[in-house]
Formats: sequence, structure tokens, C-alpha cells
Amino acid sequence: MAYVVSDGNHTLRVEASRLEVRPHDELFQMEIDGKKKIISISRISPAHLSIIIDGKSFNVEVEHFEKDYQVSTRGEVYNFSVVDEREVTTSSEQSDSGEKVIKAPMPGLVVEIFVSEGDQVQAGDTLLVLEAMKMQNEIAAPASGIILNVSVKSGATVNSGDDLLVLDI
Amino acid sequence: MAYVVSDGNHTLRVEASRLEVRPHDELFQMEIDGKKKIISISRISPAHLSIIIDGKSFNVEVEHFEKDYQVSTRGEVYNFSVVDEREVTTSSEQSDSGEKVIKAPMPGLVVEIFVSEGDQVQAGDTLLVLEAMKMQNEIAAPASGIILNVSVKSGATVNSGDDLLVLDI
Amino acid sequence: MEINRILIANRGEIAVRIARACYEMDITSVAVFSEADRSAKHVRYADEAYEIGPPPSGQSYLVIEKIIEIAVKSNCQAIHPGYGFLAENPLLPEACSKAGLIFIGPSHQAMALLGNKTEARKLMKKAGIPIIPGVMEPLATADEAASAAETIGYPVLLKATAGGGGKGVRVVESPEKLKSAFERAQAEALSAFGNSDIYLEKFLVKPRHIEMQILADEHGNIIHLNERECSVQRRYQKLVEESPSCIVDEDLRRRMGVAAIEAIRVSGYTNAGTVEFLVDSDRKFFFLEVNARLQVEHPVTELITGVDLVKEQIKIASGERLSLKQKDIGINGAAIECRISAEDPETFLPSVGLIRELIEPSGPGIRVESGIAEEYDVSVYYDPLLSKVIAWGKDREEAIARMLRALNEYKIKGVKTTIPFHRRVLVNKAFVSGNYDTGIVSQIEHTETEDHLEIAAIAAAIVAMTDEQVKFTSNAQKTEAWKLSGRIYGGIRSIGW
Amino acid sequence: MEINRILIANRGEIAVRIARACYEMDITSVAVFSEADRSAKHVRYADEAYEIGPPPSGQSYLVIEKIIEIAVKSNCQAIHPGYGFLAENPLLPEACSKAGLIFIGPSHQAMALLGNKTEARKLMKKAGIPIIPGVMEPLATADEAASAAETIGYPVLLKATAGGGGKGVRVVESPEKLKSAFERAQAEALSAFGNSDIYLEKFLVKPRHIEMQILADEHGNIIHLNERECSVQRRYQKLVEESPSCIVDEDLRRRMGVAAIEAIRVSGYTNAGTVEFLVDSDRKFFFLEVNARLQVEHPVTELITGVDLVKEQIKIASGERLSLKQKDIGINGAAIECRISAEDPETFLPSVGLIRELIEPSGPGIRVESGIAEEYDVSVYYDPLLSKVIAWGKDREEAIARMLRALNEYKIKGVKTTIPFHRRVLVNKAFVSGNYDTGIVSQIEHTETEDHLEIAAIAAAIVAMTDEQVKFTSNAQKTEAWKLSGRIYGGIRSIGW
Repeated sequence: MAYVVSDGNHTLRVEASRLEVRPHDELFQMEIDGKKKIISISRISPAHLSIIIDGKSFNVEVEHFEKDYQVSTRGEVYNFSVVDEREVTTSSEQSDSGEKVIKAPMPGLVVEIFVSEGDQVQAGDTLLVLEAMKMQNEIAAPASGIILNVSVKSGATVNSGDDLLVLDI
Repeated sequence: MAYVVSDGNHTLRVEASRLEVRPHDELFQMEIDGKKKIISISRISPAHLSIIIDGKSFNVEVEHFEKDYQVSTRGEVYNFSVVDEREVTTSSEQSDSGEKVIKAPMPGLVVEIFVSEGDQVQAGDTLLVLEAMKMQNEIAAPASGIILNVSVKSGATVNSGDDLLVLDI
Repeated sequence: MEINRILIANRGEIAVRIARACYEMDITSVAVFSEADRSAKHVRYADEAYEIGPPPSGQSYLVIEKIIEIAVKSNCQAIHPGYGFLAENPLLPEACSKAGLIFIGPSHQAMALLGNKTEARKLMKKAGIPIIPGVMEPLATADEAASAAETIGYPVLLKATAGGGGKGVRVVESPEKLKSAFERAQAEALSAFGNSDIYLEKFLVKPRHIEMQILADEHGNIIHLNERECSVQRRYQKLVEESPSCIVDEDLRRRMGVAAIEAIRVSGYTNAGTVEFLVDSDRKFFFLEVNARLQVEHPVTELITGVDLVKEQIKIASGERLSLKQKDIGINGAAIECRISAEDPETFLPSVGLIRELIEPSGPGIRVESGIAEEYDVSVYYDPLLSKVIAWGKDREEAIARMLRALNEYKIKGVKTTIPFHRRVLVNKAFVSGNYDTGIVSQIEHTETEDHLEIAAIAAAIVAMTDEQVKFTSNAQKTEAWKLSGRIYGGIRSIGW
Repeated sequence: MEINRILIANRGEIAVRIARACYEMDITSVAVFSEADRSAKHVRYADEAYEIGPPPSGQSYLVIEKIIEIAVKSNCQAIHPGYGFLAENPLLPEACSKAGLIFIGPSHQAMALLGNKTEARKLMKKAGIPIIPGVMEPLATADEAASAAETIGYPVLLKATAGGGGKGVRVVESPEKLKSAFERAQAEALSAFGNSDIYLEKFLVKPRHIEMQILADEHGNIIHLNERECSVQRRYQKLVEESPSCIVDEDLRRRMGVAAIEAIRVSGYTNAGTVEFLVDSDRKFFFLEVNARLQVEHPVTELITGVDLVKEQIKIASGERLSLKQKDIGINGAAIECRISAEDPETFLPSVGLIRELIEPSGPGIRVESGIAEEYDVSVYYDPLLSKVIAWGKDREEAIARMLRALNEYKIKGVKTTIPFHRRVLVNKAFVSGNYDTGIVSQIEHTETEDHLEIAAIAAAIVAMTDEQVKFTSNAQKTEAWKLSGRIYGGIRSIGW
């Protein structure tokens, strides 16, 4: 299996095949950007791997939601997208102009909304206030544009990732 | 469901029925030796229960192997047998004379055996030496009697609960 | 009066901290909990626990009548409020004394006096303690605030008179931003404290936030237990605290101690409290406020003095005289605390979810005060503070090294936490040098590291490959009755980010 | 010579302890592991880790050539042996110096001298340090031992000359038991140390076991770091240790310190070491032996002195002068350690199995040194010591209260542990009074308690009822690939008791 792992700045091609399942670990043959390595993996828990590679020992924590991975090791945190190589060629590119959906960055209560459909806003303008964990958080416009749609009402409870507004930029 | 719970010195009849499954706990109606109580159970993990009963809060840890239960709470440890009431009447009593099987109290290596079939031994005599975790443990006769059978050989590795010898007492 | 049963009117790590002190003193601890907290650590830790209402704190942890009722019914002699919630609400000590209960904290009169920040400033000014220029009365409208700000000069600081913990606080750099900030501060103050009063003061540029820990018994004895440096703040919320402070020498410590003891004396304050000061670049100090409660950061003081502040609080509340004299209080080594919150370490946005894996640090010099456990559900209802790590070292350098080790050992899976932020603070040059001020957080950048990029990519690929090969059947889901879902599905489903 | 890479020739909690010190000193830690230890905590904690052989220690952790080979290949400058395994085998320091590696401990000459208990006793006798009457030469046969015992008078003690840690030790009350005991001691000594030599000495009735911690640099500077009381023993295995000792006053401490420093001086010993004494009921002390290594119980000394002994070991090994003088060493409060072993708390028989749930204590004054984690497999191959809990208090009473709290918080599911035993020690009247001797363990009874019998019975019935209703399908077992079996099946299957 080969995967394309990208953190936005770097894209790595990682090919992995399981060589051997042993009582206390599994051996994998890895090829990363052309370099071949044999590594030992012990999966301590679903999110927690012990990796030994060339004698170096790493505790690595991996959490993911679909293709979005967060990987931590030795105090460093990486946010990756991980895609099966076979899928890469068929995936289309996302546009970065036009409609921009502003999503709730956290669960909370919509305290106040400052804009309505059709309003012209500048980048940085406060669009609405979301209260969570007793803090009032101002949600600002990521770019200048026109409000196409307001998806929530004042007083509503939203979950992380829920649509708040749509902005035409 | 009713269970007969015994620690050797005390035998309690415990009847339990689930009243309600709530988002954060379950309510049970309990009857213990005739007294009725409603209790709240939150099962933190398979072996770890939080119980609130009349406002008293208990962390209780329960481990079991078949009908043998070990229950710990507030630093106290209880060893119970727990039997479904319907089974109690049909179970027969165990004899405590005649053949006594001496089992390995822990996994280990049989270092030396001091007795053979037919030997007469006194209570407290060393029968064999079992090495585990670098300590040599002398296994002594629990009572006087005659060795009917020696089930292991010197140098053998045994698991906890394996038969070592049979003694006629 | 001997205290042998205490109701803890709080939750989270501080409720566990207080229950621990009770255990060590052979006192029965009684917890209260909202419906959402049935399985929380403080409920499991306490000897007794009573449900107090629905999840929102306004219907549970903030309802004085319910707390008093449970305390009376469960035969408690005393209530410990912790910090936050009702800790600085004078109605609780007042209700306690009406119900014949001991409040483990100051009298309601002293609390009311100090809780009104403008009254407190007037009192301290009269007592000769230096204060920051500002308006002493609550401001009725944004316009009133605007004219006061013009007089004092920008930048100014808006603060809730009933405030604390960074809530209802806004810094305003220029006139056009005043109105919106004033309204936000009012709304936040109302939501957090049930009181929307806002006052205003001069905003000191790059000050250090240094506070003195006090113990005062009911017989007139007052001592201080050295300073805490709390300048690592974001939005007036402390993130890292340490003791001793790098800029406080013997002389400054003595002078701030005298001022702090005087502030406590003139306000008739008893029990544990903290006098907060701002210290400017000339090492002049200004009275800020008195925190009329045990503070989040009290453990750093405990580690360098050997004094258990919660036990001292209980002893004072039971009428005992302080057994400690000022000369008994020394400084042994250095201690640092990091507050671990369920927040994104870059944006500080809250993160909620189920704690799926938890490995806490330990070893030489490390103490953890935690309110969480595996399977604990971090909800939107309460403060995001999960736990605190406190490191002790023979000197500050050793304390920093140990804290870095502890942060490296600490694994909390299921929610995002501020652990990566704290690592950046601890290696920040200004922090390491000790020469920093309250502006330090804005200078701490997220430096992209590539050291372990390859290993991280390999791990991600291994997990992607393995998880594709493991198919769960619907049968396995039946075990959800045991709430094992977090553990079983942890590798393929993530909640909280 | 600066040390920046250290190979840790050990496993379990002590390997983690040493790796933690390396982390704090910015030194790369290199672990070795047997096949059975691939997932062990010390392997995951270290920066690098190399497999060293099959599970039995004779084929892995005890193979000097392999350890030296890995140290050289991985560019280490030094080897830390921990305690146990090769820690007191002079062949390791000898092999180190041949390979150009630093051994973090004494020279092989000093170790060989002190490792031979009979030679050590002769040396100390010559230096004027009081010793216990006994035979100074290894005894060739049981008959030889019998005649020596007749001369000295029963009871006598058989001890391995290469010994330590209670292995190869037997007390013999009467002549008829001598032969069997002698043979058992020889066999145990051979298995544990590769050397079956046994010597014999007078067995003091009800002595206290008190030892002095020493630091000695390579420039002739030697200091002691107070005593440790280690009288809570079973089969010469220490179970609970504390510092300071209740019977050591300033004068006795000074005199034992002088004797200990002299013992170290005359043996040319460097690095950290411990001089063990027996103290009789008249508070006369007798030299027992020098432990030529870091000891299991070193943390109690660290907590009352603030000195990190592992860091000091590394600094001494790199040739530094001691930065501490005798006058810098004080006593701050009191500390107690409990050794938590995978053993039945009544019979002390070993217990093996998978750690299914682990909750470690923390909070004020509590330190844990642990070699285990959830999913860790406690195997039959190694010492049953899982971890150590160390409690600090401003006085002994507070340290005991905190230790009881910590033991109450500590949850290890999957194996039996000695935690219940330790609880009984800590509430034992003789222990609490401080007036106890090495016979204390035999007086600690398992008192049947009925306080929580009903609640325990209710919990058992609930689990019985719930588990009958939960049926696992064979599909669920497929998830065993993730080693989740312990967690998933934990409630219905038990391994280890």
C-alpha cells in the first residue's frame, strides 16, 4: 500500500508492507521518498504506537478523522492529510475563491449575530459571537466579501463544524 | 436475578433488578438480606464501578474468574464466590478428606522434587521447590499423608494452577 | 469547632484537591455533582456524593440554596468553595452563617468589600498601598467609559467589578474600539458573575503580574508565603505560574509582603487569600486586587514552602491559630505550574470530547493535580481546565527541565490540549532568561519543526493501512453498554478535533 | 569527559528513572530490551532502544558482551547499570574500561572488594568500624557451616557473598535446619549472581536496618545524605523505607555518617553508594555491607535533601567535583517509600498477567516511580517490582497520611499487588509509633474487615448479572490484533489470580 502524506508544506510518498507479525511487535518494510527502511511497530493502544527505526525509539500518537490525521511525537504535532495513492489522481482540486462557508470552530451557543444576508464585510470584521466554556469568542470574517447566507439564529446551540454563515469572497 | 455471595465467613443473598438506564448511570433496585435499596451505578471500565448508595460514594473494583470474585473498595479486599440462587440447591458439597491435589500457586520452574510416589510425608514437609521471579519457593505438604502421584518432573515449567502432586490425606 | 465533614461546592481538579486534603486529615468529604458529572473524578473520589441539578452550572453548581440544603442534610459542618463558581460570591458565606455552617474562606463582609474592585481600590489607597490610576466607580454606559478613558489616556483596561479569572476583561487601544469592547465585557461579566458592572483603569505596558500568598487566622495573625510570578497570561487568563519570581529580591519580597499583609489587615480578611500586584519595569508595584479564595496556582507555593494550603484553610476555618510564623516560611528551590486546558494550542478555542487515553507524568519533582480520568467526557458546560502540572527543582533551571520532561510524558487523547503551547513557553528565550512580562504570550510563535516529519508520516501511513484492514462488525458495538466505544474505536474515530 | 549518550543496562522502573534524568540533562538515553520487553515502558521512554536477546535474563540483560557491543555501536560514552542484574558485577566496569566506556558507578576494584562480603568485613574491622560476629571466609560445605554456627551460637544468618536484595539469604534457628537452608541459599545465590559462595554470621534479634547514603567523587570528596530506615523487611527483602529514621538523633547520625564515610574512603569507592548497618536495641550500630550501586529506595533521600542522586552519579562519572558540601545537606520533612510488587499481599507469591487498568496516585507530596503501563505484561522472567510510591510530608505523620491516600488512589488491575499489605503496615501501631524492628512484618496481620462487605457483595452481584447479559461474539475477538483483549474481556476473564 502506498499513501500520500501531506502537511501543507511537505508531501511525502510512504509505501508500507507488513513483513512479519511477531509475538511482541510487527515488522514493516517502508519506503519513504525512495528510501527503504525496516521498522518495528508495537501498537500499545489504538492511538499509541511504539516505533523503533534504526535503533531510534519513538512513541507516536496518531488520531484521525477520516483522512485528517494528527500525529504527535517527541512533543511535536503534525497535521496531515493521508490519501491512498490510487485515489490521488482522481481527486479534483478545491477552489479557493467564490463561496466560503464559515464553520463553528467549537461547540457553543450563538450569543449575537452582527450581520445579515447581503451585508458587505471587511476581513477581520466580527460576524458573530459564540459562547463556549464561559468565554465569549468573536468570529471574524476571514476575508472581505458579501454575506450570502446566515445559517444560524441567535440563541442557537451549534456543534463543532456546523455551518454558521456563507461568505462570497 | 438473585445471587448468593459468600466470603467463607458470611453468606449474603443479593437480589438485583435494573430500574432505569440513564445517560450517565444506571439505577438498580437491590435487596440484600431483606433490606431494599436503590443504587446508582456508573461503570467506568469493565473492572471499575462507581456506586452511590444513600449518598455514599464507592469506587469498587471487581475482577472475577468464573464464580470466584475479588472485590476491592476503600482499601479492603474481599474474596467471594458468587452463585446464581437457582444453581445453589443443585450443587453438591466438596469432600475435604481423601485425595488432595496440590497445584502450582504461581507459574515457575520446578527446580527440585523431594518426594516420590508412595512416600509418607508430614504436614509442613517440603515437597518440591518452584523458582519464579528469581526466588526459590518451597512447596510444603498442607497435611500429613501419602504421595499418590507426582505430576511434574524436575526442570519442568508449570503454569499457575497446574497439578504438581496428589496427596492422600 | 472541630470539622469532620466538609461539603465541596465545586468540581474538577480543585474538588479532587480538596477531597485529598480531607482524606489526609481524616475528614469525610461530600461532593455535589450535576447530571453530566455522575462519573467525574471528584464524585468518585469523595466519600459521599449528591446530585445537584442539570448540567448548566446556573442550575447546579451555582445554586446556593441546593448546596446549603445538601450540606445540612448530610450533616456537614463546613463548605469549601474551591475557586470559580461561588468561591467569591458573598451570598454563599452569608447563607452558610445563616444555616450554622462554616464557610472555609473569609467572612461575607470581607469578601463583599474586596469583591467590589472599586471599593477595594479606595480602601487600599487610603491604607497607603500604591494603586493603578483609574476610575473607581462602575461605569453605567459606554459613553461614560469613553470619557473616563479620554481623561486617563489610552490604552485602558475594562474589568468586571465582580470579576476574576480573566472573564469580563478587555484591553482597549483606541477610542473607536471602546463601545464594542465595553458591551462584550458587560455581557461576559453578566454571564460569568451575574453582575455586569465594569470599571476602567490605566493599562500598564509590559508589566509583570506578581502576587503574594497570604494566610490569616481569626486571631489576627497574618503571614505571607512568598510571591508567585504569573506574567504568562493570555486574555488576562494565567497559563504558567512560578515561585519565586526572577525579579523579586529579598528587599522587594519584604516590601510587597508588608503591603500584602496590610491589605489583608485593613480589609478584615481571614483564611487563605492572594494579593495581586502589577510590577512595572522600574520594579514599582501597584495593588491590583485581592483574590478572596484559594487560587489555581497555589501548588507552586506549597512546593517551595512545604505548607499544605488547603489543610491550613481548614484549620483556620475551624478556629485554630496559625502554627506557622513568618520566620518559618522559607524558599526551598523553585516551582513552576502549567495549566493544561482542553483548548487548541494555537487558537485557544475550546475542544470537547471523550478522554480516550490518559498517561500522567510522574517521577522526580513532578506533581499532577487532575480532574480527569480515562472515559471522562470533556463537555461544553464547564471551564476547559483539565489539570495542572507542577514541577519542583533545586533551582529554576531544574524545574524547567523537569516540566519539559513532564509535558513530554503527558498523553491526553480525545481532546486537544494546551500541552504543545506550554512546551513552546518553556523553551522561549525570554521565559528561560526570566526576563519577561505579561506580553510574553504574543511573542511565542508556533515554530514549524521538521525533525520528526518522516517518522510522523510513517506512523500515519501505518495507521491508515492497518485501520483499513480492520473491519468492525455491528456485534462489537453491543459492548457499548460498557462505554468502551472510546477505547475500541479510538483508532478510527476521533472526537474533539 | 562530557557524557551525552548513556546506555541503560536495565529494565523496569529504574531504567525509566535513569532515562528521566538523562532527559532532564539533555543526554540521549539508549535502552536495551529482551524480546519480551519490546513494548515495555523503558523501551518507549528511551531515545534509542536495541534488542538484546531472548526473555531469560541470563540470555539478555546479564550478557556483558552484548551490552558492551551495543554501547559501542550506538556511540555511548557511558553505561548506567541501575540496580540488580549486572549492577554489582565487577566484570561490567572492567569490560567498560577495556572498551573505553565510562561505568556510572565505582571502579571494578572497589566493587570486587566490597562485593566479597567477607573481604569487606575484614577491611572494615581493620578500619575500626564495628562489625557483627561471624565467619569471614566462604563456607565450602554444609558441614563447615554447621561447625561455624556451633561456635558462634544459633540463630545464625546465611548470606551470599555476592549477594544483595535478599536473595541467597536464610536465617537458621537450629542445627537440624542448617543443611537444607545452606543448599537453598547456595542454589539461589548461583541463580541470582552466578556465584554460590555463602558465608555466615550471628543473627541479631530484633535489630533495625539503617543505612547511610553516600556520594563520593573521583577527587576524594565524600559526603553522606542522611540515613534511611529499612527495617520493614520480609526474607531480607526491603518493603518500606523511610528517612529520617525515628531512632536516629543528631549525634547517632553524625557518628554513623563518620563511619560510613570512612568505610567508603578505605575501600577507594566512588560514585553513589550505601553503607548498611544493623542497629541493636541499645542503638549500637554494626557494619553490614556496602551496596555498590544506586538503591531501590534512593528517592526517600532525594525528597528530604532535594538532591537528584542519578544526576549526581552522572556528574561524578564524568569527572566533576561534588558541588555539594556536607553542610549543604539538611533534612526537609520526612519521606516514606512503599515498593509495589506483583505478589499476593498475603502469601507474597508472585502474580503474573496483563495490566488491564492502571490509575497512578498523584497530588500533594506523592511521587511514583513506575516501570509499567496499561497493556503491559507482567511476566515470570523478571523481578516482581512494578513500581514505587514515595510520599513526602512536612513531618512523618503527614508523610504516612499521604502514603495511605496514595495507596487508596492506586489501581492496578490484572495482577495481584502488595498494595493491601502496605496499607496494613502504615496503620500498624508499631510502625506508626516509629518503635519497630526488622521483625515487624511477622506482626502485621491480615485483619478481616466487614465495613464494606455489603457494598462489595452488591458490586459482585451487579457484575455477575451484567456480564451474564453481555455476550461476546467471535467477531469481536478479531480486534485482538490491537491487543485490546485485556480491556474488552477484562470484566469476564481474569489472568493472574
